[in-house]
Amino acid sequence: MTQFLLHTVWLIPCYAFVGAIASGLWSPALIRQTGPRPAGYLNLLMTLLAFVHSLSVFVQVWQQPAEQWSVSWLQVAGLDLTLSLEISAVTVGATLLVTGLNLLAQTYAIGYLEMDWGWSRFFAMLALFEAGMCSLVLCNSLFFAYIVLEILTLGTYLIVGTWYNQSLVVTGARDAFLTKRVGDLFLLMGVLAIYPLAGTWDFDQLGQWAATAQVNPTVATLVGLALLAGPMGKCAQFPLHLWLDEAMEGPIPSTVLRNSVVVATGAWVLIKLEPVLALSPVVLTAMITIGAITAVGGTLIAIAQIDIKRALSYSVSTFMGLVFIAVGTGQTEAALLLVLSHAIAQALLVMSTGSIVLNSITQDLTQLGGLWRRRPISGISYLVGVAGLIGFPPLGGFWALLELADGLWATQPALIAVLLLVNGLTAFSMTREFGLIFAGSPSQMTERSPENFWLVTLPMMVLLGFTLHLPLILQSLGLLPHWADLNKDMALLLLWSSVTGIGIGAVVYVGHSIPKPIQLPWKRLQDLFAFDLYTPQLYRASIVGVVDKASRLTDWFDRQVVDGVVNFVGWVSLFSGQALKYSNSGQGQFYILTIAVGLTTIALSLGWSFVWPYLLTP
Amino acid sequence: MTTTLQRPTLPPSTHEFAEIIHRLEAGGAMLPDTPENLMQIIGIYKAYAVPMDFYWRDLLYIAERVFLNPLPAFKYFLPQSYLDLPNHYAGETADLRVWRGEATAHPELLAFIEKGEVQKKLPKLLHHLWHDRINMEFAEACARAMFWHRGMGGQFDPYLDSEEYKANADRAIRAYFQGNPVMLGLYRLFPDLFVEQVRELSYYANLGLFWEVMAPVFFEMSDLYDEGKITTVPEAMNFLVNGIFAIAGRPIYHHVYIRGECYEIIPKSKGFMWLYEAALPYVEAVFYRTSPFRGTKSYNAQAREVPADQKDFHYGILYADVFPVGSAGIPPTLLMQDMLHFLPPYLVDYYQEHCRGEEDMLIQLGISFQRSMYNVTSAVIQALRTALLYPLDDPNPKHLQANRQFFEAQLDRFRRPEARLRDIQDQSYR
Amino acid sequence: MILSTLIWFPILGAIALALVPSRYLKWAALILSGSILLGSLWIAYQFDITQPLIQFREDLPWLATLGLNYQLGVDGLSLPLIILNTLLTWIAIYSSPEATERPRLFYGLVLLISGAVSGAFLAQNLLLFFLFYEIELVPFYLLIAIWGSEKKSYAAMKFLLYTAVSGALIFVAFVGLVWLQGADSFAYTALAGNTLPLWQQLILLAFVLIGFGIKIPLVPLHTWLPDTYVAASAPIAMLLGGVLAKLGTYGIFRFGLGLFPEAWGTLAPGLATWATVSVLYGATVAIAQKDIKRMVAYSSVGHMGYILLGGAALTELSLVGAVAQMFAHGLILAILFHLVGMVEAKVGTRELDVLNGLMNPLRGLPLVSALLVLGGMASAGIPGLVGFVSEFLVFQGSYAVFPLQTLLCVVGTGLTAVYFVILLNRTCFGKLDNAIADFPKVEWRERVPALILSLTILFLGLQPTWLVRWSEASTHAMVAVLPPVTQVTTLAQVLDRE
Amino acid sequence: MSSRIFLAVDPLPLTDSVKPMADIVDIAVNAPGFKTLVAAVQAANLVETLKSPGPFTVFAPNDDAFAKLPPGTIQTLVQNPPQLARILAFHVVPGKWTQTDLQQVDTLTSVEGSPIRIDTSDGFEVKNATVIAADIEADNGIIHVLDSVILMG
Repeated sequence: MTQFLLHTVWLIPCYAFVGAIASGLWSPALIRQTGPRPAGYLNLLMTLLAFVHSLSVFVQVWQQPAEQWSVSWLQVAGLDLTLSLEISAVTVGATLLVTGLNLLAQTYAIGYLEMDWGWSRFFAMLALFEAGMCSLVLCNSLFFAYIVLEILTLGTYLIVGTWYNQSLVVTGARDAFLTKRVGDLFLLMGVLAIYPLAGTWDFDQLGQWAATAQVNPTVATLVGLALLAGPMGKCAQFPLHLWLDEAMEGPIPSTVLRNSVVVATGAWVLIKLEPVLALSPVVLTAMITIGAITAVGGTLIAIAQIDIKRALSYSVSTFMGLVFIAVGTGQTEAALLLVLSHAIAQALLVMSTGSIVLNSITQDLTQLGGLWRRRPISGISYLVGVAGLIGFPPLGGFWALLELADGLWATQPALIAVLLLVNGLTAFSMTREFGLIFAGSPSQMTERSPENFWLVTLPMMVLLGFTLHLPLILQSLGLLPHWADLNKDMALLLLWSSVTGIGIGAVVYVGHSIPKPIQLPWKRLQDLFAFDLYTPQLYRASIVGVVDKASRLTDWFDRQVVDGVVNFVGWVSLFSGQALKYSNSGQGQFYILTIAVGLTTIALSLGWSFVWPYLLTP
Repeated sequence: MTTTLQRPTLPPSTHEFAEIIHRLEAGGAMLPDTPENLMQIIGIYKAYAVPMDFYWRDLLYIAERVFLNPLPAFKYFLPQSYLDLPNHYAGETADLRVWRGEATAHPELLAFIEKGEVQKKLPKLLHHLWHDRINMEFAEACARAMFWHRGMGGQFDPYLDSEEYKANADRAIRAYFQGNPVMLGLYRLFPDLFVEQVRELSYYANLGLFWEVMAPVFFEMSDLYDEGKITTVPEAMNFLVNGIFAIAGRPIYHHVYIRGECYEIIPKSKGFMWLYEAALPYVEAVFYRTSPFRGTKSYNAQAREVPADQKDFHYGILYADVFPVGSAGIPPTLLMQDMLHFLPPYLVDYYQEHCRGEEDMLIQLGISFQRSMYNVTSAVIQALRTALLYPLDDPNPKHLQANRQFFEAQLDRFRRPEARLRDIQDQSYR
Repeated sequence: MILSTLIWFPILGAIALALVPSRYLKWAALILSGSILLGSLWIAYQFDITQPLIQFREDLPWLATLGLNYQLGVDGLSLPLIILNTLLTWIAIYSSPEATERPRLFYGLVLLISGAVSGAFLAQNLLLFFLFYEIELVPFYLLIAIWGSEKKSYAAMKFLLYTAVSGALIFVAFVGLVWLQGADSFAYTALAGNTLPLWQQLILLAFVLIGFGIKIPLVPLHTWLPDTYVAASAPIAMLLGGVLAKLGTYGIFRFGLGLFPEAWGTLAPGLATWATVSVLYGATVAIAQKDIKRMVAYSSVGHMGYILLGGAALTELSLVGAVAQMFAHGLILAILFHLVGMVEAKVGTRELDVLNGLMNPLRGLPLVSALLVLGGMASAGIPGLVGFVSEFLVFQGSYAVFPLQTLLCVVGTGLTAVYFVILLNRTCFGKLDNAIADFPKVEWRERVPALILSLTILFLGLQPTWLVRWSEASTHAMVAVLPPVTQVTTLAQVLDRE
Repeated sequence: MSSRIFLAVDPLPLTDSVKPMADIVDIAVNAPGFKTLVAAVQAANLVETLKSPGPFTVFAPNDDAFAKLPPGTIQTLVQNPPQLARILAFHVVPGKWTQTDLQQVDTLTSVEGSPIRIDTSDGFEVKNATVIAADIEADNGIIHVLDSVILMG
């Protein structure tokens, strides 16, 4: 039986896909008498099947060499598009993570959206995301990775647009779709350009080709930058980071998945493309600078946010920035570990803040407070989420950041400083959020706040347990460094930065000494971060403005000039027809005169070639 | 009760809703008195009362039996004992016989629970998984709204913070988790976690006892209408006013039955009354406030679409935009779906002829529900005027002036653009 | 003999419809066009995909003195277009509203057009092609002028003038070719064989390009398109965009590329740039439109550029992609016009500023907006749908030859996504304004064509072999016979030279 | 308007002489027109509290005041003594307030805790009820007779 499961590993995405199609049947437009909840239950069952299947395959695949499995999708005119799946410990492990988080997120969604009626569309999109992510993680070809990323871009548009009646959702969904679409366009250009150079799209063959290839440096840089733009859009890196902020308008269960795994799909493609990107040093430095800018910028913006979900979403950009730095410095192992620890911690953070938002209605941090005594479960899961995210031993985040820092230790001390700064700032911003939500005295919106019922709290507690046990799992899988070759002073530095971050945050926000809200001395700087570096105005001034003006100009040009010429021709013919009408004056002599003149001109023109030589001779 | 008023002694009101105020002063309702309106509101009362019969029984079941069960997976599977729980205001055993029907669950409700819309006798779990059931989530959401909003009058809410209440709750919690060291340990670590849950359950009991009264009142009005005894909207309203007064004194309590023993968390002896501790907070929390629909309002803090104060919340049924019902993120859809199963025949035919007939009946009945709730609010306003102010035909002009000021103060709450008071004045709003 | 039935069966049927009692009229027309559709599918079933040359050849002498013989034949290039023509004719007839006045004339004209277009695709004789090409002009003029919506007379007249000029230019090219070659008949195979000096080829090719350029349309010659598509009713717009536009692209490939290969090779870079301009122009103007039907019309201008780009690059892959794009664009435009027609019929307006929130499941048009999302995303090139497959083949094929133009066309797909998101955001998302929300119910009969088209789009998107297997052999042969285009080698060389 | 009607306390028209005056409950019991009030007080077993020294000011609604309430109100209250006691407690104010004392003040807090609005501008009104007989002395307080039952809020 287990052998059968190994060979049908391609079934994992299909479970979710079947769930997506089937849940369309419960759309309120089709069924009237009964409700849409079966769509949720069906998808939960399908995700459970997928999880069990990937778990059983993972057990077999661990410590085994990677297997290839391919089916040809399209052979035409010399182009051979084969869908090749790579079944290795890493890929099946990733499907395990995806299906596991989906299982918890869908249970959470059943509890969270109990008062919602649009279940069929929402769960269809959740299942589409799960199918997309599982197939992306399994597939070994850049072309099919691009296809999946593009479908997920459409998925983002539809899932953020779940509550389409609401104006901010409509603009948010549009911006999310277009920003990701811009990133995907550049990725498509990279996909087109790489094929004639490498002759293949499969990641492993690309790796081998990149090792030995001599490519024109400028071409390598351009192709590298194009391939980099895709993951930049997906991982919400600067300047394509605005969409993650606006995508927070979507329901929280979708945010659980988006902040943890959907954004990480971009990182996964980046990690797989690392050998190709390493071809050109320009691309590597670009990746590192973008990663660093986003990491530092993200945390600073997060500190200035008053919305509970947005303060969290910028930490996602930050950690994806760190992944960019890891891949930029060639440490794919550390990047994978960072993605894993970040996914679980972030999912736990979003779930805990989601359970707070569910029954205190407001998302404004300044209106929350004093929830620790009555919401200990959400409080503890938030704290464990923070510990799992930043470098706080013994949890997952610490080991990931340590391995990353270890790699940078010898070569790039500056990046270590960035890493520590980011770690400290994230610790500070997370503690700030904790203080504003749980510490202090209850305000009007939080005087009555019971812990939510089991469907919301249970997945959160399971994830809490999973975050705590992550180091044990990593230990059993042998992914943690042995005590001997542990970089002691790096570990201490990391611990120091976390502790100072938490300490300052606790003093300022958990303690009552300092009056809140904190006003930075430079008001404009605070506004700069509060309105996330005025990126919407930046977009409007740059790309969006250009496209809008260009379209208005060409439309005017099309309507006035091109159409104008045609209408002018029509008008001229009409006018000349009208003008001729005045020539018949009714007098006979006038007609004879015109005939005579006409005849003579025709005769002259016809006979001109004969008459001409005589006229010339004197 | 409403004697025809002799020549109005007061000058016409200058308020924006002047003619509605004059109608109220003449003993009418906020809803114009037309046969079509009457048919809609009575039909909706009947369709609303049948699921309500389930709501109050399940709310009491959760508050009294399920209590603090950490995994209440089957809290919507109402046991037979609660289906047969005699309603205090119907049947022979009633304290005050409001409805002439029997005290146990309504026959239509029992038929629906047994066969559901799929018309097959399946086990309850299959009906639940097929979502072919009463949407109990709506009732819980109403209870949570009453629990979350503060400063709505009555002594119930302050009592929940009193030491006596905490002591009662503590006794019940210890009894409930007797022999469960994990939970007791957690209780010792985080006492407020459990006490807050018990406070929420007290509001479940509060709403359950409130709806226990409203169901028979609506059933009786529907029977009277069928017998032709209620012919105008003011008559329907006055029946409600009398109902409100008749049951004003009904006690509001919270008893928990743990292993057969009854623990009185809120004893009847506290003297909490139905009118002050249940009816008025319910009207304020569910009719006026509730919370913004996620489907139409953005919760983004920077968008400032969620008001900063609870008293400014204006998202209850009197303000709700019913048109997007049926799409995502609109909580009233659950209630409208419940009422869809129990619409009286004359209302189904009425909806067949308008808008898209069968297809968008959910929205049409939603709007009729809004009209009926305006009628209930008129009844509450008239009842308060009777209790706290002066009769309509009071000779003393100062009294009439006080009445008018009260009416104007109540109608000031509908000046807001989202209020539907203007729309329900004419029949084309559907 | 089968090919002739494809032509004469609809034309005779059009006449026979006059006798059918009006109650069964629509059914008769449906059965007729349905049988033609089955006929074309049967041809496809018989078609030998390994055989690059003309199949099912028919050759009857007609007017030998004029050089006009009745020569028919089908190959990989024309087969998909034949199927597209018969499919869209059936769907146009099916989706025409019950209340069309003068139904006999309407169905007669539609069937006449279907026969004429099939004739044009099958003709192997230049004059025969021109004959059929001119036959479908007048019926279209009538269909637009009589059953069109506002400004229909202006649009019909404009369409007539433009197409007449296009016909004239093509005729000049054909006659010039025969006269220069001194051939005795207009038979395609004879003319394709020997070659003319380059400068003569260039002149004739110019005529062919401008002639068919008007029909496709390509940018400067396109201004008839928005007015005509907007004025035409939905079924007619479906035929105009889905079928008539393909006559233009087929003409360029068959008579431009086929007859003047060297000239085409020299002009290729210019053509590629013209294609890119057409793509970007169409997409940019579409963004600024306020009327959704005009937006879809301009999207058609944009998407035609990809076909020309595929033709200009002249690699085997890009040609297969171009033929696939013709078929895909036909399907996508058909479903978009059908849905826009439904929105206009139910909501009563096409203005973006008025339309809002049609996704409301009870009072809006939920299925129409769901399919609109599918159609819009197919047109924007989202994978899993047929639009992406053909566009990717064109891009991958032409990247090797014209890297810069191809990348600009990729930006074109981005702009397509922009204006389709604007369209979807306004019509489907947002809150339905109840004042205008009492639309009549959408019956299942009206949804069937959209469902058929969307299923085909999804199926071909997931299983693209069914789309490209027909034209593989013919395009391979077409490219093999041609001298390779003075290839602008890969991006590197381009960059080195700068 | 406030005609002072002497209550026929007992057949002997005794002025407030040395004979020990009756307490509030006895006055109510003997006076005609307070049957519902007395029954209510007994049902709510407030008799001892009202007999206690106090002193109390009682706003006593007479029988037709109770009759004015919609049907069933009294029945529900009588079935639930604590609720009835609360309504009655709303009619009792600690301390002895004669009509003249009440002129200086505009609200009092009742034993039940909610405020009672006093309006003596023209005539003597307590909340929305008018006092038809004021200053009926009792040894442990004073009684004012109301023409309708007053409710909290």
